[in-house]
Amino acid sequence: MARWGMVIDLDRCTGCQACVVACQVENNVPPAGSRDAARGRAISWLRLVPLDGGREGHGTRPALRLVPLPCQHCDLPPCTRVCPVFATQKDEEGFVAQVYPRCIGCRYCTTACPYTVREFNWRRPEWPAPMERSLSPDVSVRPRGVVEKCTFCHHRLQLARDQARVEGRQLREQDYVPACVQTCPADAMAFGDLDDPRTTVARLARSPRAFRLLEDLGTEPKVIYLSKGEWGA
Amino acid sequence: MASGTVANGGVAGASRRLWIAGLVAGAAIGAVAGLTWSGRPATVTQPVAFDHRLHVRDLEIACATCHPFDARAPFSGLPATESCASCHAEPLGTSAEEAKVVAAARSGSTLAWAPLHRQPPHVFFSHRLHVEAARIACDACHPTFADARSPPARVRAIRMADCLRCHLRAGAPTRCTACHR
Amino acid sequence: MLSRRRFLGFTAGAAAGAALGGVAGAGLRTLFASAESPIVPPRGPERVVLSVCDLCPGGCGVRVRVIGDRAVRLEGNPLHPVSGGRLCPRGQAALQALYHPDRAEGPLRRRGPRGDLSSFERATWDEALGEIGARLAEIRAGGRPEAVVLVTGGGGAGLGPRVARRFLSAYGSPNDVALHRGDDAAAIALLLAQGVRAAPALDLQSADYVLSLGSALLEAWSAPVHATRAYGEFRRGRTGRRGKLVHVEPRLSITAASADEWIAVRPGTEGVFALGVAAAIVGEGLHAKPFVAERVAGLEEDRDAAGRTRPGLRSVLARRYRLEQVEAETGVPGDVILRVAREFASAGASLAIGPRKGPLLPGRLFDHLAAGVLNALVGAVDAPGGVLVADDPPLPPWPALPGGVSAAGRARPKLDGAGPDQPLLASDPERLAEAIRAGTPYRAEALLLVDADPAFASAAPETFAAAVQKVPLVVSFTAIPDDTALLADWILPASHFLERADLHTTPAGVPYPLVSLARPALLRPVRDARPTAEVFLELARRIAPDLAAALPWKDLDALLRWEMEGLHAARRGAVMGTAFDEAFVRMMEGAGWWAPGYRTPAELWTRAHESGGWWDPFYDHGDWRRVLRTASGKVELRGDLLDLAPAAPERDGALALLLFEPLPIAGGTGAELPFLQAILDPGHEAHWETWAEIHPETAARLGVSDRDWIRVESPRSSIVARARLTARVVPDAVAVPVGLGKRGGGRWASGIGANPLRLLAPARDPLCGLPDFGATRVRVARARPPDGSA
Amino acid sequence: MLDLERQDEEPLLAPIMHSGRGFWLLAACAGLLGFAGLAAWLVQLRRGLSVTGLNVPVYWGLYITHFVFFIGISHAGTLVSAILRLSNAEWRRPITRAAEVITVLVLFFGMGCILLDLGRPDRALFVLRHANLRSPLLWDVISVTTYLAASTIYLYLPLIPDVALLRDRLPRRRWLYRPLAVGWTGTPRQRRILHRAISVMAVLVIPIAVSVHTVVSWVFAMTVQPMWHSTIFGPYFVVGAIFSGIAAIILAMAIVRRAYRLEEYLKPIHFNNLGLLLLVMALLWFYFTFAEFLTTYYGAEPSHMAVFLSKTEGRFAGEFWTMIVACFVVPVALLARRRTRSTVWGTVVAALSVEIGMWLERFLIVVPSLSVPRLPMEAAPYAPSWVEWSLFTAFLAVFILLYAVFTKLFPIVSIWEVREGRERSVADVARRVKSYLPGRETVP
Repeated sequence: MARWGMVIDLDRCTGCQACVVACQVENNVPPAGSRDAARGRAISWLRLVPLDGGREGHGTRPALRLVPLPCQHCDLPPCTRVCPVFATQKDEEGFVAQVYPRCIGCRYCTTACPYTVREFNWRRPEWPAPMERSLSPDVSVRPRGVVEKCTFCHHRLQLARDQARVEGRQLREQDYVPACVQTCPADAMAFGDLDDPRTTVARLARSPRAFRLLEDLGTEPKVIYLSKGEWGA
Repeated sequence: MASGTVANGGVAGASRRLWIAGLVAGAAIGAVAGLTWSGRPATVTQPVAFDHRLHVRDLEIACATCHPFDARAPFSGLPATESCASCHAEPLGTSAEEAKVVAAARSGSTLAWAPLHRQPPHVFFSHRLHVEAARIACDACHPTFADARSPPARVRAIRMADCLRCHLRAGAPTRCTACHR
Repeated sequence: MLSRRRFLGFTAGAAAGAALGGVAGAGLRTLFASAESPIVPPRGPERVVLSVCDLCPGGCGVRVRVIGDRAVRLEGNPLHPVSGGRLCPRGQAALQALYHPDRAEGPLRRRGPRGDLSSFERATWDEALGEIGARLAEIRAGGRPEAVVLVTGGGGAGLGPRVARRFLSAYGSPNDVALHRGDDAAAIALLLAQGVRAAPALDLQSADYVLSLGSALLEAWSAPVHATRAYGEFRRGRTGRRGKLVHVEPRLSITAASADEWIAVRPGTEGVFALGVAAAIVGEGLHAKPFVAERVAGLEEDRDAAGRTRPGLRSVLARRYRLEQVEAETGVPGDVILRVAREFASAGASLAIGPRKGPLLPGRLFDHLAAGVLNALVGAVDAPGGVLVADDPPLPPWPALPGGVSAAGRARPKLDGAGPDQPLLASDPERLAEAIRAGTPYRAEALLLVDADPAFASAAPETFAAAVQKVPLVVSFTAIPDDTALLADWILPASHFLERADLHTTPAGVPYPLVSLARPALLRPVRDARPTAEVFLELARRIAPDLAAALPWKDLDALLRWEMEGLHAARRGAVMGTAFDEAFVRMMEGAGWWAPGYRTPAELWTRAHESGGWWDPFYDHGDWRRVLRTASGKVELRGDLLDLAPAAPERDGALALLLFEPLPIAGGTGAELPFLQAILDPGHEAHWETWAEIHPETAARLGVSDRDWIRVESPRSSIVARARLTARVVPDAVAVPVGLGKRGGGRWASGIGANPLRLLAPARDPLCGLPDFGATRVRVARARPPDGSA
Repeated sequence: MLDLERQDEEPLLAPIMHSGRGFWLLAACAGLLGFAGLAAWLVQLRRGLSVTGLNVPVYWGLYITHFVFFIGISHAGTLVSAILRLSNAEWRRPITRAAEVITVLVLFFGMGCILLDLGRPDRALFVLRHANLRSPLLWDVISVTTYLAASTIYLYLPLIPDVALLRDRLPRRRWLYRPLAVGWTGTPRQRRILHRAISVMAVLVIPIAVSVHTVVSWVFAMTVQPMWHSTIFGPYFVVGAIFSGIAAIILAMAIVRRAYRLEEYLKPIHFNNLGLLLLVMALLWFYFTFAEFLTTYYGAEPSHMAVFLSKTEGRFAGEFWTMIVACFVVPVALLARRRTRSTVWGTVVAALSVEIGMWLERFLIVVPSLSVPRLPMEAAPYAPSWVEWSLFTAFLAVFILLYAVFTKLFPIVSIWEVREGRERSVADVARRVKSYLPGRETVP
């Protein structure tokens, strides 16, 4: 069974946020207005976190780092064990999945997540006509009152696997990538099976530049970051 | 409590109590009923009283002949009028229902079949995979059709438990992410 | 014991209770059920259509997933050389523009006062074209075709603006005015140095060391996806050869955040810094001597054609840009300047990039010239990893322009005075606005705006707004009514790029000629909109036969076929293909062969539409006759111009106004789309409002705290913005994003934020006459929140 | 003797016999507030939790604060009364019931808060159908329900003799009292069984009560969030709960005493004794708070420090220092001096201050940890909306109303226990005291 994971190379990433919008478009995230945003209600499964460390000075590396932050799909997720109704679970393939028809909206998982990547549907999602016509049929529109989060676009895996099975072949590495990875102009994101040593992600995950966010919490994230490199290296 | 100091007791008090008891009990039952009753399921009338039994059992026409499925669409399609017309361009019998099909085929109008099943948007289900790759017979999930003389006005909804029963037996995936989206 | 009365009581109670409870329960159930959004999924056959994104001039090839009559997803076209299967956030949000609820329903005619959308009423296309055509025909018949003015914006390189401009010339007006584009200053610098009129293209992916002089390389660059893809290669695409990026700017932009070093110079001194580096390189003799000797003129003192002595750049550098001088002016320690100079001169392939900050902010010519000096000194001209010049795609010429009244009109002086008064400028929109307002040298009787919103996105928005109101017939071609459209007489809804066929030529900054093709993804437009190009073809037919003869195509498809047939006849290039195809074509053409993969025009038509278009991936480095067209045939270093460094601002207590363009709202568009408003700046997590970055020290002096509302006031106007205290901007400056503060633009843009372009002083770049976006000084004080803000 | 007793007990039965204008006024006001809350709830059902002030990352706010607050107050009764009962504190007799009622009623409101907080209240029963026993929230469901059941029984058992008394003495509401009295006639056997049952329940209820608030704290402590993830949380919450519970008893007693003129029964000595308990809890609470904050401060783990600083000098400093004053300075100042402690108003002011302080403490536990997430994000500050406030006032109002209704149906001071005390305690205590004294036992 595959163990899906993502590698984000901060040396390539420019902070353009194409991934952020690609995610929203792919996953039928409703548009927020200025009021929603001001009240902290805009939904985004993937956002850029400004990590600001150290001091600026001439001839030094800028202290500001922009880190794309999807759900980390932890191998030891703090969110799943607190869910009272099994609405969020980590499955054998490593997805930390959210089951919308099961969720009771208690938001315990959202508070338990140290990365703050879980989102809540404060109100019923709305699309002013005719915007609802752009909705993708591959992803459900979430109802009011449930928690949602990055799925690693696993609906794409469902489709890809369906296609592969019908064609009677194995799933290929390029068959399944999430929308953010697909759109990244700098090619800073890679996706695939971390357990298969031949994949790009597995190779990159072994890089000496690899690190994970809040590693000391022991959540074992499956999103691996590559730090910036040195000139010529 | 409202009635002041002198207690009536006896029959009048008791009947008042029972009235309250009735109110409470009724309200409870009514509320539960109101909460759970999901309205009468909408019945569906098809433009033609299609005889599945004749076509499937007697003539042994495969389901997919008339219900094509698209590569990515979750639904198995409803018959296009053209596919009806491929047999019924000219009347094959004398039934009044067939006459409607022939008329539609001739005039080029579409027979607006009403769908009976709706797939919930949070479920990924591929007819193609189940029918073509896994070779599951249509009546495994749609058991009532093949023997129906006239199209059913409504059908029992297929629930997750129905999916799971088969998936568990066949060793098919039961992870949430295999079907939920 | 159950008496009758008690039983009756119980029954009545139960009935009443059940009724009440039932109503309450059913009410609750309805409330619970309202949690689900009523969404009708798309139905119908699914297909993939190739198109070209025109949300910025980059022109990325896209693949559109269409189900039935809906477009549900946009992805990059993997075969397209600009996008390479990738998209930027704007491209990803393009469906929000297609299905925007505030797109104009159809042609709108103004009935009430200007400036208010409710003044407009629906009209049919026939009425609109009939009335506008009749008026234009009347003006032309009156012998005043020059009184019609066309203003085009910095939008896409599609057919809309091209046909509009040809229409205007054929109609007989010289007043074809393009709003300034971000590439203007860089293009003028290239013209002065190499004699070529084109925007420079950068070979970023082959560079080893990039010195960015305040450029927005990784933000709103000419073709952002192309540049970002190249950047990824520059960083990690070549094993063991990670490029270094050094960014010089008073503000830590998104580009600077990606850099290996941020050098925070004082405002306006990027060019001085670059010349300090150049002086160090020349002083230490680190420059590429063979290249300079062979291909560069002006380093040493020489005589020009008229025999006058020109000072050599070497002497200017030695006199004016000595290390301690540059150190004092820029505030950068000398050892840093020296180290950068040595690194720049010694790295394998070094590249300096001028301060193009976005589609509206071209940067000063001086700074671009300084960047050019550095490139010339290290031989980064037409070399791998250097500055390249794109060749135009070999499209066929269009039918000749009519004579008679048309030719006479074209011969009249332009209203904007570009050409004779401003030799380096092709258009001067600010002066156009002044001329229209003053009515001299002649009156403008009609104003056509194509992809242009000068009352919002120009160096003088207020002047334009006033000018527009002087013109009796103003027609705006736009999808979502923008600020200028609100002032117009007619709003003609332009179709979204997914609703039309189109042909895009090479975007600025891409070094190879390419022609991208788009098929309409939707067979019926979402609103009653038409492609701008088709509207002009129709107008031409309605106005006069000679005009129609100059634009002889009955629709876009006919025009596209004409273009593709001409392209076929050019006998070069290939249809877009995979990386393997690309390498093959390159190899063949390098060896002097042509391997197109198509024979007939019909085959080219089909295959180009299947792949996304045509291109010629072969770049012939060192074709000096093509890329060096100066009188000397060499790269000209303009010591004379570089001697005139911009004066340091007086110490008057005012702050330098630093403008920047976040990619989501760059070019004055994008704020209409909610997904883009939400991601304005990841560094400050700013969204949905205009913010002003101030250094904490400066803020302390002004008594301003983080997130206070402040008034930013210039001699011309003032805006209110949210103060953000940050060490990411140098002291004594205030940095404000451009792109918000619209009056129009629909529900998500209207009234959100403030437009800092209104603050701009009417200053001109002394070297070329472009507006000087960096010369404005502002004062800052705490203010009350703007109306409608929390 | 019997008549005298009857006369003495008259004030205890008076509220059940008559309802003055005050009661109806209270009922009207409380009902009005209750309906306002109902309206607010309907608005919330229609528009979802968007009508609250909650946001990302402050996913929990007033509702959870009130859940903890109400559950905390619920410790009033049962725990305090059980401890006093088991320790044979004679002065408990007139106050136990007033305390126990608080427990039972307030638990409903605690659970109601969770229901309010759910995004999908229609799926509330999923916690039973699809229970995940690994979730601390489910531990809560289990322990709170157990606690509710146990404390209801514990309230009911000592009520039986009084209900029987009402059944015999009151002409009205026999339909209510007769079944509830379960045939109590006061035979020695019945008495023995009752005493045994009460003792068993008192023993049982203590660990359950302790577990309830421990588990409530674990909802927070089992996550890895800064200043939640702390081993001290269990006992800290229990102490806080008892603290706020005792304060609630004092307030309830003072109101009942005043409203029903029970000065004869609820004497300053009761307030004095409860005040002493409150003083002990104030000191204990401060000790825990101090330990908690000092540990955080010395550990100086950045994410913990961020929350710490937001409380001590940041956005929540006002609330924090008010809490310290209200929970520690005011009660200790009032209760440490006998002069103020032995007066009713002294203890009431202290109790009121403690309730406010403990409300703030709950708020400061829930909100700041969420407001300062580990990874920086632009967080809109949390400001509770009118819906959240009006639901809180509705809960308070309906709680007070139900409490008042209880006093209208049952004696709020246990008649038989007081009588029992009068008849037996003096001798009992004398015997007990003698047994403590050195020397040979001289029990006859």
